[in-house]
Amino acid sequence: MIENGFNRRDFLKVLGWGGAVVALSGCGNTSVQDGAEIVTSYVEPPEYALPGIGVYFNSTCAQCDAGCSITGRVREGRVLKLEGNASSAINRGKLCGLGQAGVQAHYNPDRVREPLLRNGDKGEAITWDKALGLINEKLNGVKGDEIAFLTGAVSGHVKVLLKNYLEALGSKNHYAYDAVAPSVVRAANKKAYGVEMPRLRLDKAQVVVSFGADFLGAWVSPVHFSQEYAQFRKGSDGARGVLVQIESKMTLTGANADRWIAIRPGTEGILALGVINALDAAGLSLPADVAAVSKAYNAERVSKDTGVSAEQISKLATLLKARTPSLVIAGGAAEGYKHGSQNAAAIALLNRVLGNIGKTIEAPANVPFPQVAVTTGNRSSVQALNDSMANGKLKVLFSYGVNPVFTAPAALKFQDNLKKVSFKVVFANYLDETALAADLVLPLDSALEDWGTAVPEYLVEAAQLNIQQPLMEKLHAGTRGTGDILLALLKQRRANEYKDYEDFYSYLRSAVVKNKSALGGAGADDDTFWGETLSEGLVKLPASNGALSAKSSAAGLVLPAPAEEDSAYPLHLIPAVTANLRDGRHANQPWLQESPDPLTTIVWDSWVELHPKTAAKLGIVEGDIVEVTSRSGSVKAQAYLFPGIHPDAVSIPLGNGHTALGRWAKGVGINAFSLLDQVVDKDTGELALNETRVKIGKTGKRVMIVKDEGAAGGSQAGKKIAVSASTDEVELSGEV
Amino acid sequence: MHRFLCLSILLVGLFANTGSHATEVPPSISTADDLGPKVEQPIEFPHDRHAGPRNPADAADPSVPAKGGMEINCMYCHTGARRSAVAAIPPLQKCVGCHQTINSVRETPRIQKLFEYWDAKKPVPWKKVHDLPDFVRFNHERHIQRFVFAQNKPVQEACGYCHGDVKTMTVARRQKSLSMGWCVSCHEKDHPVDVAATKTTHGPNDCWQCHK
Amino acid sequence: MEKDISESIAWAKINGDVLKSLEAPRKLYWVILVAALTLFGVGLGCEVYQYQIGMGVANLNNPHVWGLYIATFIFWIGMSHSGTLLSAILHLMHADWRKPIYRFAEAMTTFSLMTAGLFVMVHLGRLWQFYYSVPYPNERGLWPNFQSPLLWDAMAIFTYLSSSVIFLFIGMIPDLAICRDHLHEGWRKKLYTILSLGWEGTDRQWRNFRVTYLTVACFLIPLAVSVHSIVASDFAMSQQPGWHVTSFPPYFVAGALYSGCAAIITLFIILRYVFRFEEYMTLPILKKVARLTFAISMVWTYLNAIEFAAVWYSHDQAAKDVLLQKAMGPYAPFWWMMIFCGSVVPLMLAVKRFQTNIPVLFAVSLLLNLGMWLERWMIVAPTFSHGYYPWTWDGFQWPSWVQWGMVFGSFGWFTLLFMLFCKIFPSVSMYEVKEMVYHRSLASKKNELAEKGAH
Amino acid sequence: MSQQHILALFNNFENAEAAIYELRAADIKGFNFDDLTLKSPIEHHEVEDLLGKRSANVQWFTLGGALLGGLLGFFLISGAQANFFAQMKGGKPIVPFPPNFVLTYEMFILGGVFISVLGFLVCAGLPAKRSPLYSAKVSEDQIGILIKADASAMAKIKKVFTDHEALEIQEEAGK
Amino acid sequence: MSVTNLLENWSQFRHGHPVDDKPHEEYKWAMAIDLDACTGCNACSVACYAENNIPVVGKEKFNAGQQMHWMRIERYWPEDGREFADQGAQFLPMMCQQCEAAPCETVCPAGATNHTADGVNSQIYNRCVGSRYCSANCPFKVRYFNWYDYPSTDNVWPAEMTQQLNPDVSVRSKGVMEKCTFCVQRMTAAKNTARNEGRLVRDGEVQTACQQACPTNAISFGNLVDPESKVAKQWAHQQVELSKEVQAKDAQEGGTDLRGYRIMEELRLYPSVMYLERVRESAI
Repeated sequence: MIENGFNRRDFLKVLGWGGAVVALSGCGNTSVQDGAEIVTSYVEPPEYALPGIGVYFNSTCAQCDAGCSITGRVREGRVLKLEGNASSAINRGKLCGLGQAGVQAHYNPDRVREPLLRNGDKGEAITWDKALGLINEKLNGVKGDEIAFLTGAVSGHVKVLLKNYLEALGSKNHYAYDAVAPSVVRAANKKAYGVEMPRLRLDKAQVVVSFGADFLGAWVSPVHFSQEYAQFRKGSDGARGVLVQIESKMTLTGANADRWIAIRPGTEGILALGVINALDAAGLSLPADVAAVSKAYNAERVSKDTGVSAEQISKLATLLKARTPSLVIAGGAAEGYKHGSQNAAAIALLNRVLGNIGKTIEAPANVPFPQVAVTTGNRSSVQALNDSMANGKLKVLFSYGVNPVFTAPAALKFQDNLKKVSFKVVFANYLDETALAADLVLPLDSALEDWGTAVPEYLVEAAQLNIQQPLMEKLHAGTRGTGDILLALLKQRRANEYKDYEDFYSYLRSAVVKNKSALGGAGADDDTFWGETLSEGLVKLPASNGALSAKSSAAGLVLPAPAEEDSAYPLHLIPAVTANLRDGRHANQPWLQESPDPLTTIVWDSWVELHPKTAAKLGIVEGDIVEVTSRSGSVKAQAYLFPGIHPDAVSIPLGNGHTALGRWAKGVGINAFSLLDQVVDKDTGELALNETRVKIGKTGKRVMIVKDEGAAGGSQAGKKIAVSASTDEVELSGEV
Repeated sequence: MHRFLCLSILLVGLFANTGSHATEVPPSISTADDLGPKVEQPIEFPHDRHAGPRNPADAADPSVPAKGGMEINCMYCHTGARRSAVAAIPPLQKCVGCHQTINSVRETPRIQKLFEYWDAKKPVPWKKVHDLPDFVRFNHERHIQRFVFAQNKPVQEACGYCHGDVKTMTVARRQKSLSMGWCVSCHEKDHPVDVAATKTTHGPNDCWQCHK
Repeated sequence: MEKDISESIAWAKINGDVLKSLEAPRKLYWVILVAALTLFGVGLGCEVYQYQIGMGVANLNNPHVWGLYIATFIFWIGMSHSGTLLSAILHLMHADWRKPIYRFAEAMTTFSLMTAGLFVMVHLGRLWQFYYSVPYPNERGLWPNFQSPLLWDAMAIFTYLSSSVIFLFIGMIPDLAICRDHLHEGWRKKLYTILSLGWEGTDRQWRNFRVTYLTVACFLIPLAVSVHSIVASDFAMSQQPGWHVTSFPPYFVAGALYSGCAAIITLFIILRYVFRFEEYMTLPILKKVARLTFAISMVWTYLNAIEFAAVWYSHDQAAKDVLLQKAMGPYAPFWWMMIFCGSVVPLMLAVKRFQTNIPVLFAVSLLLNLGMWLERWMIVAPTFSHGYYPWTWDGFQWPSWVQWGMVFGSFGWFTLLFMLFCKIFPSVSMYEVKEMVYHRSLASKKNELAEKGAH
Repeated sequence: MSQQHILALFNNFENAEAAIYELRAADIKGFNFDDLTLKSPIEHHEVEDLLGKRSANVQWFTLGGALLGGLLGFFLISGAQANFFAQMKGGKPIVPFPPNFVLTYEMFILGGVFISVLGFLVCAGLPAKRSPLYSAKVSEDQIGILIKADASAMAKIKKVFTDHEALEIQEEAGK
Repeated sequence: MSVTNLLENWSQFRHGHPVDDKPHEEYKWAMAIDLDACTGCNACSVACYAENNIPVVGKEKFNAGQQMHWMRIERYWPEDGREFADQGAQFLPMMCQQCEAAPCETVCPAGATNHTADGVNSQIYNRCVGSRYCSANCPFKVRYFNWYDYPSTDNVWPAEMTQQLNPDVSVRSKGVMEKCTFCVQRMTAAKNTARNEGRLVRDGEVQTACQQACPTNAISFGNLVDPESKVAKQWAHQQVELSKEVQAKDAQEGGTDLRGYRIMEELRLYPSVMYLERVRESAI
């Protein structure tokens, strides 16, 4: 009889359908051919699979931690394109370029295909059995606190397994590392609002003042914020929202602001207090504790400290007073200093003063299952890990989803300390810098082949459990899912507990189905519920919104005076997090490399952004190869003159400068992490990303910068191409 | 002078002819005999046995198999034809679905081969017989919807416009040229929009309909 | 004034002298031939490379989609107007001093058209599909786009080339008969026998010959004008700034005649030396050509000025920008060089002393050719680099060695064809030189008689 | 009576001219003046007066060819534009006049030139076989007169030639 | 006979576009891009790469100006001589404007680029001979030429990557011109479904890849003939008309409160893409 066995992966089988597959160079052959191509048909087809017709599967984007839901277009068993899943409140059917490049992470020719064991300088391919056995062997006799697991932000059932595994090993050393996370802001938010990441209602705000939060580009949940931004701009009945961005280096969000204010690096908090002072002057009544702090920040002083004109400050205060509700956001640029926590606290005060808390700053949804909620990454964890490695306390280190050898600041000497760990296991998609330093590399399934769940940190409306499911058959037989590996490792320790689960899929299915009543599937048949969950791609968790505690207090808020001139290293380095490359893990996806940086339009390289004034002073012109030297290191890169940066600052984008990772990443650009000094935020101990001072010297070489922008350099040459109007020239109400 | 006149008349004729005929489109392409090359298939699938007429006596054509065909509708196996751009080769499951119950031919070499593939769960590597260049977008669904469903043409006739008389073949062979001019020669003609209609339209003449 | 040609040359000597050019040129001939062959080889190699790898190796890009190929194409088309000028226009005007030199000018026409045609091919991204743009009844039922100026171009060039070849051939029939009658046995004799079509110089043949030659000449003049104005239409019919100019057609035609004349001077001097044609290609004739060139250079200068002025006083800001960019942008050195070569250098020709000074004329003619080539480049490139859309503006796009290789290769190809032609076919029209000598001696006899009568 | 050919070569055109005048005037029996062919290395306009009106019809070919070429061009192009794949381009009509006129013009010239040349070949009787008597001298510097006449007239004709200092006289062997 | 055909349908063959007396019949695809919503994030551009099999050329060829992005995001700076770009940048997504009177169409010698009945400028790759005249004549320079044989170029599509290619779109070989098609493969699929159901394509049923990706919904796309479609409403509200070359916004001195315009209308190309001006707050 025909088998009715339900093995989902069979359906995902790649189908060789001659005519439907694109033969390369399709335009060459003009004649009809007979018998040249082979048609492979299904052995057993699923009901819905018809050659020539696209099928859509829902899953979750793994390119960043925002947790957008995706829909993969699958034809003949191949995933062709990722689109947004409309049923997710986070991205509502939209997807950014980074997310769409997920297919390139999946089809990437540089993926690791089998477990590799270090043999001298080379990796030797071994079997999974051997690899897992080796781990078991190496762990024998090692004490729990000599073992550490380094991950990025982690959530869902992989997190559960991870936690259980560490528990089984008797280790408490889980380090969640994220090189560019807004960890100081989280801590400040926790203080000010009682939650790490409140829900920011851009759509409700009339004015948004962002202190360096690049929420349209790379901050927290850009796709979601972009959608809210669109609503905010449209406003209701033509009351268009106003965006003011205050930062030292223009981000994508800054480029879209109605007013972009260049501020002396590190003085964001001072300006926030200055605005409060101006609001006071404009007649807004302030709480006593706030007034006590802000009264010292009169316009004159603030203007002198921040470089923002008094007129600008008063205009901003007037605007904030006139249009409510407003929303003030503290972002990456404000938090990246020694006094980052204070900056963020001062900025949070603005929200309190303006009465935004509860209006545009809402409590996020609670995740009813804390064991799957996200463990966010931060930078202090890698410092802690580094310390324990340096002390020689660690024997075995697992690393998954992060690349600290590339992203840790040079001053940590992470790579050297890593050598002190006797056995390093890296779960890897690519042979990145960290994988190359490993003793054992475990090749992972791509995000489009793997099972999993995820709970995003930034939640909208309700909490949701995102389902990650394979969109197609595995490309390489030798890779395994993260969950599968963890499960196999757990079975080594707690065989009994996990013996019922053949693989991670069965574990996941039973874990979700077991809780179906709590997940809104009460009364449904297991298979139906599971099938619906998979087809939806996410489960909405029962809502229970927490409350905000507006306990931000101005007491104890001390902002240091602007940093002294440093004659040896006169410039502030602002490492820029770009929407495409983030911390560099996606550098081997060619669409992202070739997609021009929105602001400079540079492709396939790193660059040093300089204000034309600074450049003139140093005698630098565009394309000069300059040497940027900090106390911790130096790099050489092309200079780009940029009107969106404070003259005291230089900026280098992060993400490029890989020495490994793959054919499209290796040797492209320079690594700005290697310049960073080890300076931390006083309150949180987080690395202060913007606190590095540098000096710039010419090398005498010059190159043509490879960029999309032509010789006109972003000028419209008097033509009406991209037209701007001011709000009093247009009538927006009634627009479709 | 006589020579001159003759020549002039000849020339006028030549030019008039060229002028009016040159823009006339395509030279007719012979159809029935225009057989494509024979394609070696992993299994010599007998289309005549499956799709041919049931009673051999009904068919004047001696090529009809002695045992008679089974008159299986083309779209029983090529299920994609009415729903998708590609007609699709039936999955192995479909072959086996019937043949598992047909014991009379179970031991013939072809069926044995079929079951070898089935047991190995391997797809049969069929060779494409009607292979258009990759820049051509041919949509089976559109043509079947138009001719079979809207115009009520018999399925074998409608399929036969392009695939020839498949029911008389064992291993399918290409009968029509499938060249652009051949496609155009049909698209140029006016076809009734449905079985009852007097309204006619010709096929689309927009390049993008067929080229991608 | 010196005579254009000595009236006392015996007809038999004319035959002898010209036929000698088919047998024993100076050594320089072989040097030129080998050099041409080498250059052509280089060009061919570049084309093969480009064909294999793709047009990208030419360092073309968006927006610089055309580069030197089209510029050089126009140059060669322009060059082709020399033959028509000398043989058709001057023929109609009964300027009989053209007779010793029109044959090689016509050959220039033919060969430069063949060279120009190559550039159309070389510049195609899919050379192997060129037949898609040729109108012929085909199985697909498709026709090329007759609205495209490129198609007009193709049509015009085809007409011009075939007409020129016919014109050259028809005019050569009596000479071919001479060759047939006076050359040793061999393949060439067979060739001449076939090509001369059995010409015997009968009255009937001459009568029809004259009518036909005149008719074709009449057709060639409007044809030549249409060819280069259609080439101008490639640009003028587009709407790019700097191209969309009404004065382009006459400007192109003037430029064509100009570069044609300049090239005639160059080749005149070379042929005169290489084939020992001093008695036929005389200095007085050269002087006339030089003066003609000077006149046309002034026409060209005028049209250039008109074009700039028209742009300057128009409301088309984009066109003005392109003009400014030409004069001040990255292309400025080439643009000013063009002005210098095209408008200043020819002033030398106004000096009587230089009109017969062969080294000076040779140098001047080379500079004029360079100027005219630059002119074409300066039409093509600056508009691409500074079109309507500022985002795609780019500075200077230096053509890669592949482009240069093919440009030089084209000179090799032309010279190769031309030199082979001169070696195989009589490059001085024997029968017409005889006519010239005959008519001039008749006239001088008449003059003598008249003078005697007057005494 | 049997026809024979005779060819005389002259050093210069004056002699040949005089010979022809005499032949014309002599009215020799068995010799039709239209059977006289003058061969010369260059074209002599004077022969018109000499030989009387002999027709040249090339211009008719030219006219016909040009008209046919033009018509063919216009209809070919318009017909092609209006074929099954009629596609609008650039907002212009499918059959736009200006470009079609340009091409019609080119075809007009092409037709004119080609057919003229054809006409030339037809009218001049080319390609032709060599005439029975031919001397390579004609293509060098001598003028030839070829006459086809009755054998009976030969003597008289010959006499005329020798009277006018013919350099050489060739006769076809009698049949 | 074609001459009879020519004479019989003479008036039809003599019609130009765009004209009011012969409007589009069923479909006229058009777009509206709100520059105030566009943040310049490049999601549309990447979506276009994914949907349309666009090769990634690499640094060297990008430097040579041989990039292939059908949709490019342009970034302009205000030119008022300020020290900082304190009104931000101005982003403009630029792709083929699908002009009604497209200058590229008339000049193609092979007739490889035509105007479809749906009002889109088609590009037939396999008919293209590569004369590049269309690109030379395009004022927007949005046509991209295959300077190399990208499918066989190193690291453009290694074997694994070829599996991502969209089978509905040809992979272009060297020597072919290409450009934005308004995702014709999606339009064709939607029209196919609609015809099966005996109706016209509904608004929103067909999305272009860029529109689908755009996080701020800055791009809308649809059928201008259908007055109920979003894009038709937007055009109508902005009083932008397909066959006019001066729109309401620019028709009067000082302009109106509208913000719909098309780029370089003075060239009379009648583009199918309407842009809505970016807006900047005057109070700050």
